Amino acid sequence: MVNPLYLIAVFLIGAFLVPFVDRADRRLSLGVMYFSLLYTASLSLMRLWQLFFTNGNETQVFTAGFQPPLSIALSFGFKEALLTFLVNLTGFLSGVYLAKKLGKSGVQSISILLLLMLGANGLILTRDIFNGFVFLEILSIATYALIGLKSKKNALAAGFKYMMAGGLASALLLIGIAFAYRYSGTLNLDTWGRLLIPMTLGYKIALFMIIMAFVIELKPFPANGWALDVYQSAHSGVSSLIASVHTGAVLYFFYKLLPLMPYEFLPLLAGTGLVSFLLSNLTALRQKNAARLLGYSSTAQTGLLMFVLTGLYRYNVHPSLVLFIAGGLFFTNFIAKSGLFWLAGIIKEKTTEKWSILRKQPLLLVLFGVFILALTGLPPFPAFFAKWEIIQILAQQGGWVALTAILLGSLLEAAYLLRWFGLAVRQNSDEPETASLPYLKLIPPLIGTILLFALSLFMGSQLYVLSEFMYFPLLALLVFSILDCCPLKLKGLLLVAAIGLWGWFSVWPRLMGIGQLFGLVLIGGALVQVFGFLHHKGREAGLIPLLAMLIFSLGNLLTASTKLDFFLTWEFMTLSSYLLIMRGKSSHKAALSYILFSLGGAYLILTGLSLMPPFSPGMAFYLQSGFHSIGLVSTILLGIGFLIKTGALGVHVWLPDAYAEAENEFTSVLSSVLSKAGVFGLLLVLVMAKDVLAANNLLLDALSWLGVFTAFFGALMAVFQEDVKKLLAYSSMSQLGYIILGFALMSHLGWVSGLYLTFTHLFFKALIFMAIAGVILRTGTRNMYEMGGLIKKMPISYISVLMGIIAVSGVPPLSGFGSKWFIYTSLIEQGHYFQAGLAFFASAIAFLYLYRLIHTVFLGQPKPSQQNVKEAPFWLIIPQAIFIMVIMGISLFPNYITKPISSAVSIFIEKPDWLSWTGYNITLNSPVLHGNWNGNLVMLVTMGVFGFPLLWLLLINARTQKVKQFNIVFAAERPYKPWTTHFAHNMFAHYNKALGWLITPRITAFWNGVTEWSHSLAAAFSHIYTGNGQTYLLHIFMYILVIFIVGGIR
Amino acid sequence: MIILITGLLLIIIGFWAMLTRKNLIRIIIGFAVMDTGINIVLVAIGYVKGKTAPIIDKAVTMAQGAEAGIQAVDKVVDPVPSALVLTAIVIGLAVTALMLAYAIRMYKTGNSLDIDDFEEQKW
Amino acid sequence: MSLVTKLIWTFISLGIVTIWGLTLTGIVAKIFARVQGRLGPPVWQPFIDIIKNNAKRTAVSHGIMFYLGPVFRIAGGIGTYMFIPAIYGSLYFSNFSVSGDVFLVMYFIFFGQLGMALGAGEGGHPYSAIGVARGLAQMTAFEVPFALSVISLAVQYHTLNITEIVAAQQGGILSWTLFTNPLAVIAAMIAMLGMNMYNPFSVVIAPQETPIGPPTEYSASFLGMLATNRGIFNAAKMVLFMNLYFGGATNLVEMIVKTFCIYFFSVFIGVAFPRFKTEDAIRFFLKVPTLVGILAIAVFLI
Amino acid sequence: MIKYILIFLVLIGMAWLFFPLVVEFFTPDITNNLAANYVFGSAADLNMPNAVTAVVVTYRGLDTLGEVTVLFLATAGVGFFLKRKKHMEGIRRPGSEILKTGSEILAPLIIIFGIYIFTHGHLTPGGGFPGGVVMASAFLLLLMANENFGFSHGIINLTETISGIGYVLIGITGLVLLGLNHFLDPRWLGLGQWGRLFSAGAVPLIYSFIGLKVGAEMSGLLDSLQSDGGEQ
Repeated sequence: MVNPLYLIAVFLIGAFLVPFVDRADRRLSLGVMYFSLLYTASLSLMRLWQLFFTNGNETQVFTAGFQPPLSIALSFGFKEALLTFLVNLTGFLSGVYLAKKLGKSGVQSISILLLLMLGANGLILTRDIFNGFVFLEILSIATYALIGLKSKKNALAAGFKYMMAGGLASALLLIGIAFAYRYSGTLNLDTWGRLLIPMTLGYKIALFMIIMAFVIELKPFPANGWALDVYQSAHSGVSSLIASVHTGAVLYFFYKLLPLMPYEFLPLLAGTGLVSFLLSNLTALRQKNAARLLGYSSTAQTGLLMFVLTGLYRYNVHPSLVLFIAGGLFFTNFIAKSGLFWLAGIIKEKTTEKWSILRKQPLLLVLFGVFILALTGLPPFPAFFAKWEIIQILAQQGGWVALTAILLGSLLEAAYLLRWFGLAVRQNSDEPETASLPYLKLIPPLIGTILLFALSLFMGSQLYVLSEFMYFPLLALLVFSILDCCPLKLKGLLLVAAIGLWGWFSVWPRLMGIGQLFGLVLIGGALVQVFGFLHHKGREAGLIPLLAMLIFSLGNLLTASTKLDFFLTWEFMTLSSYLLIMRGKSSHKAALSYILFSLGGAYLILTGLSLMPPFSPGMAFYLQSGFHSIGLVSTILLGIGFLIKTGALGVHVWLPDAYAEAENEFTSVLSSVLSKAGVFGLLLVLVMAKDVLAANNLLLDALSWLGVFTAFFGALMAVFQEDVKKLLAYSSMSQLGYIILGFALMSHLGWVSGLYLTFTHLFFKALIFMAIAGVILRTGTRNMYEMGGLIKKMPISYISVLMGIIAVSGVPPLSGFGSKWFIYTSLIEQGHYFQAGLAFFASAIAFLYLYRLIHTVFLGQPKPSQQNVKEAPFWLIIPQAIFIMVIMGISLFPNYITKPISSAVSIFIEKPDWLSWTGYNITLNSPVLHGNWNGNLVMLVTMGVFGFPLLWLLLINARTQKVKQFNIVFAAERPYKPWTTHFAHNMFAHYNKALGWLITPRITAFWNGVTEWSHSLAAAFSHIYTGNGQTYLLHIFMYILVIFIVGGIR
Repeated sequence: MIILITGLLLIIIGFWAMLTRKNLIRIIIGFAVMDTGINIVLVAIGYVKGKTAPIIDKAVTMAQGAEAGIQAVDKVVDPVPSALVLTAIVIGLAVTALMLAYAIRMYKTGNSLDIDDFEEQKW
Repeated sequence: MSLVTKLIWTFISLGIVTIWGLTLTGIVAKIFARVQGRLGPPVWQPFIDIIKNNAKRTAVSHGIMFYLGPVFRIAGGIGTYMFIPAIYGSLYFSNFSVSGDVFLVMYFIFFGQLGMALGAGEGGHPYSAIGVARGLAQMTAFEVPFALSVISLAVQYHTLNITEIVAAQQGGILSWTLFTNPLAVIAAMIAMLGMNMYNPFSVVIAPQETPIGPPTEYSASFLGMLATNRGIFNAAKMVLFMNLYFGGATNLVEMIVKTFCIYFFSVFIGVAFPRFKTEDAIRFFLKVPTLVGILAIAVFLI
Repeated sequence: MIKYILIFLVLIGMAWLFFPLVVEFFTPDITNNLAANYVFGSAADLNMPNAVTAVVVTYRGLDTLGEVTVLFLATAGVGFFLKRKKHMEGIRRPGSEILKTGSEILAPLIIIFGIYIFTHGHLTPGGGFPGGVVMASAFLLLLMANENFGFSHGIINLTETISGIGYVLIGITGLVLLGLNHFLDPRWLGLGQWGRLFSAGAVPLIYSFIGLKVGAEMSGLLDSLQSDGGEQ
């Protein structure tokens, strides 16, 4: 086997050699450094190779030719090999990154860097506690010295604080080791672990001091002020080393010590880890300095790792699983954190506000995004799998406190990381021109990214049997990213072709019943709308790849079979939609609230899924869900999770902004397609929760009221919007409310109405949004009162909107009426009379905003500035034309949609006998309600009664005199500026007077309150960091004593 | 026993100095005192009643080689803490030296040796 | 019955109801005039107006939607009537009520209004939009008690089918909804006041009263068509109310008498009250009438 | 004020934490198993009278290697922080005549004594570290006595590098000659005769390297500290 001692020897020789060869040339010493780092990394890699391909069971090596209790043993197994490989590779990358700085700073710094690596390697390898202490000191002293690489006052002060804290930690460690040796008579960890030593108080205290020394080195909240200062002020390359290499090595030794610790320490350590994770993330909320923010994130992640290593034993988790989880979290954090520190060094902007200069640097932006998203725990990065497993374990075994803390902490972390990301992506007019990039410094983060993806694939494939197509979204992202330099239209058409082929040959055959319906909505609906994106002139970098990822994940959502497949896909969908929203001009705030609510929802879904029995691979999730029955908690969690995606009242606050700020065409997809994914999820929950819901009537009642209130308040809020996209956003929310209402009935007819609306809403909302996208494109504004009279300029868009609003309002003969009819009859049939009444009110209110929409935009007086507006581009018309045809088709022949829906629903809820189709006539003969609707006949009659008067008019009105729009008389004169008479702004003032009090934004105020409170709390917590080294020292002492007392160690 | 208590007391005195003294040099001295305390504790721990230093000279036995080993075993104190203390001393020295270097540099950049003057960075 | 016969009878039915509707309009105009101390136009004045308007030689159009506005409007009127069975038990006067139930009718009412609103909107005159905004706002409010009342009927009769609702009311005056479910009737009748847009809910048509407004934007045959529709539409609504609440009609005479009475109710109120502002009207409908509507349902739940 | 109360409480707390350690403490009558093995092994396996040296250099040789590294690290760190300024000569106060004369006589003696200490580390108390420090003290003496005395960095560096690498190479020699588990095993050299200078395998060699290295490092450290301290 590869002797681990060579790792140590190489570093030592390198470090000793450097001052000497430096006399010849500085480049020579840098060469020695690179050689040592690369050589050690390759040694580790060789060892990994050995372990994989030649079965060497021997992992221990000892020194001086004596057996371990006498001599010092080193272990070089899989964990150590992997860890040292990463550490040394990171060391090498840091070396590359720091090359210039090291070259300037003097030869000693090169030696110190090598010795830092030596310390880390030794700490990882050694199996002897005192030897560990020695290597820890080497590591720490090297770190102290490197902090001085930046000779600013702050860096030096931070370094000194660090030395004080580190000195205290080593003192504790040494005292602990001394006393523990008294009790154990050995220093070798393996021998020690086998001994049975009576747990006297003294022994426990000795062990306590040992472990606390490492806990302090791991920088737990709140005893970590020194570490934060260091992260903030040290050279970014050094901070990166501390966050990755230093923390990694210390953590691994901490892990090695755990078997020695009395059982009662473990929950204590787990608790400290959790507290550190949660509160560090909370405190970070207010942080504006990028490096310090990373420091908080780093301490938080370490806290989580501490919890994983110490807390999961309680739950009878197999140690290898614990390692898998820890590994996933660790590697993600390891690479992403060092990568971010590197980027921070390249950007050179201290505050997160100023990171918008990244926008001009696509490569940096992509790297930044990858690191941020990896840290957030989104798939496919290893942290995702780790979190998945943690939550599985905690949820199944009732670790609710830990689960809550972890999810809350993760959400907080996502909040500040993604806010930062948003700030970087946002468009800023006064951003300075960036200087040319330091290409050498770019290499490390680039390699880091590649490594991260490699690890992701490795971890994903290692433990899980993921269905092979689960990575399709990523594959699509990759392929289209490569194609991204092609012209937009080519890419778009390729995407359409790819989705078409994939959907038709791969997805469709695997679907049945409800799956086919949703397949049509999710894939078909999205496919048609892809055309709409193609009108842009530019290349639109990133658009098509993300769209591809989104649509492929939508398809996978239907074919996913296991719980993990489903959740993974769900997160892919969330991720890609978030990035697509980010493409909006000033969408970073809206996108943030979207992703936070989505992640919150996803966490609830994750917890809910964890409580469910495993699903077998091979059969689609939605089909299996029929055989499963879930509990109350699961139902509620999953329900809320999916409701967030649909934008139900109470959790809708993300919706208007996200819809308004996303790119116009994407808003259409968001509203018409993506919200249906939430509907799909909700449907599955209802299927699985049949038993629970039967036992708890209240739940369904609550859901139905939630649905109808969503419909009502959505409609009411839409009435008062001046922004056309917000109006439509609220309208979507309202429509989704009806869908929820329909499903909440848990009756055949109710589900038919929900699904019917799911379909029709896709058609008419996409139609309107696409038309409005054209209008906004041409007029350059979203405010309706800045438009007017566009019917003459954009007749086709007008027709689209007209068809759309007739359908939305539910006026016969178009398909919209079907949804109204289904919903009212099903409501009354189920005895939900008051919901029906309120729903009716809501749909009446819809007329207000729909009229406002079409009138203020297309009718009335045109603005002189919009004299030269042209019809929407051809590509935007395509989806509109398709949707109009579809709407006309299903209005005339509703059976083509109502019958399949009914038969799909009957898989889950049997079709009652009293519901029947005779021709196009749907008859309801329930004992409690009779009714019927013949869509075909209504259409024909309407055509008739419309056609005759029209003919009559045409006949007698041959000499109609056409006049211009401006040709009006108002208040007995021809207005000098006719467009000033356009009745548009605050159109429903009277309605506002009467009912405006209903929509005072209480819910938004609530969520704002939540934000504000958490920020105040963060501020309060951050004020413990006074900047004084002695105060920090005091914190550490107090921290140790408090834990000792709280732990009740005796 | 008394040695042990002395050591622990020194450690606490070191703590006290590190926590309360404002001058960087004094803090470093506090650290050094603490270090010394630890070393004393280490030595105290290795002591075995009535035994001599773990060096096999004529005072211990006249024998040589393995024979000497057998005879010396119950006549000398534990050599391990002695070995450890050697390492601990060197490490303590190293840290102290680095701390001093830090203090000098801090004095040059911040023009002060008072630790309270180095807390600009916070929250 | 063949489709052709059906169509012929439908036309006859439509003709009758048009004539009756226009007459009703004339009568009401006369009554208003008398109450206000005027002589008033002759009862047949609406017919004269329609003929005159259709005969005009010039018509002004602002565009296609403007052109289609009246068509939408009258299609809405006729369509609404088409989906209501006019006379109970008569095969000839059942129109196309098999197309759907009472919800279809309730929603088809909007068809004409929407089209008209859009047509007028293209005219570019602010008063059109103001009138429409007021009308829609008021509509949302009075639809609430009306919808609650209809739901109450559905609870009561277990059906939404208008013919079946009428059937359930056969057998003497005491089986009318008016007596079996008075609360629902009260709610619906108040809603009807709003629907008919007479005082106190006439602020909607206030823009028309000034020299210009949606109907006056329209001239000639457009105006004629609108006037025709007013007759048909009013009559259709009265027929609906009659069917739902007043036992329906088994012959034409009964229908004429009943619809006259129902219509007269709103006229009676209309001449006696001043007008509400829009927001007051909304508040009014959402208070007492809505409460009555809720009670009308609640009594069946207890 | 609150801070002082807290500090007071914390110190009490730490004392309270140490208290059980003291209470449970007792001075044993016999050494533990490991220590006995060390004492026996040092004589039996390594032919070395000084059991501490056996532990330091052989059994726990890796620690010592680390220790040397720490010292090297500290020198490098201090040197890195306190860069040597040129034209520093003349600022130092010259030493007294007695010191000057005394140092001339004493310095060589001290150096020789240092060399004695580290070459006899396996036999008598002492070893590389004390030896190295003693040698460095000679340099300190010279430094204090002569205001113009300076070290040649080349020599220091060379000594450091050669002795450091030599140390590591001796360790690796064990690996190469004796096998996988024999890093820093001194037994590839003959164990020699009990109590002789050239005995206990490579231990004297190792200790010589350590002594040289420590001496060089300590001198470097002193040099760095003094060269910077004078500047105002």
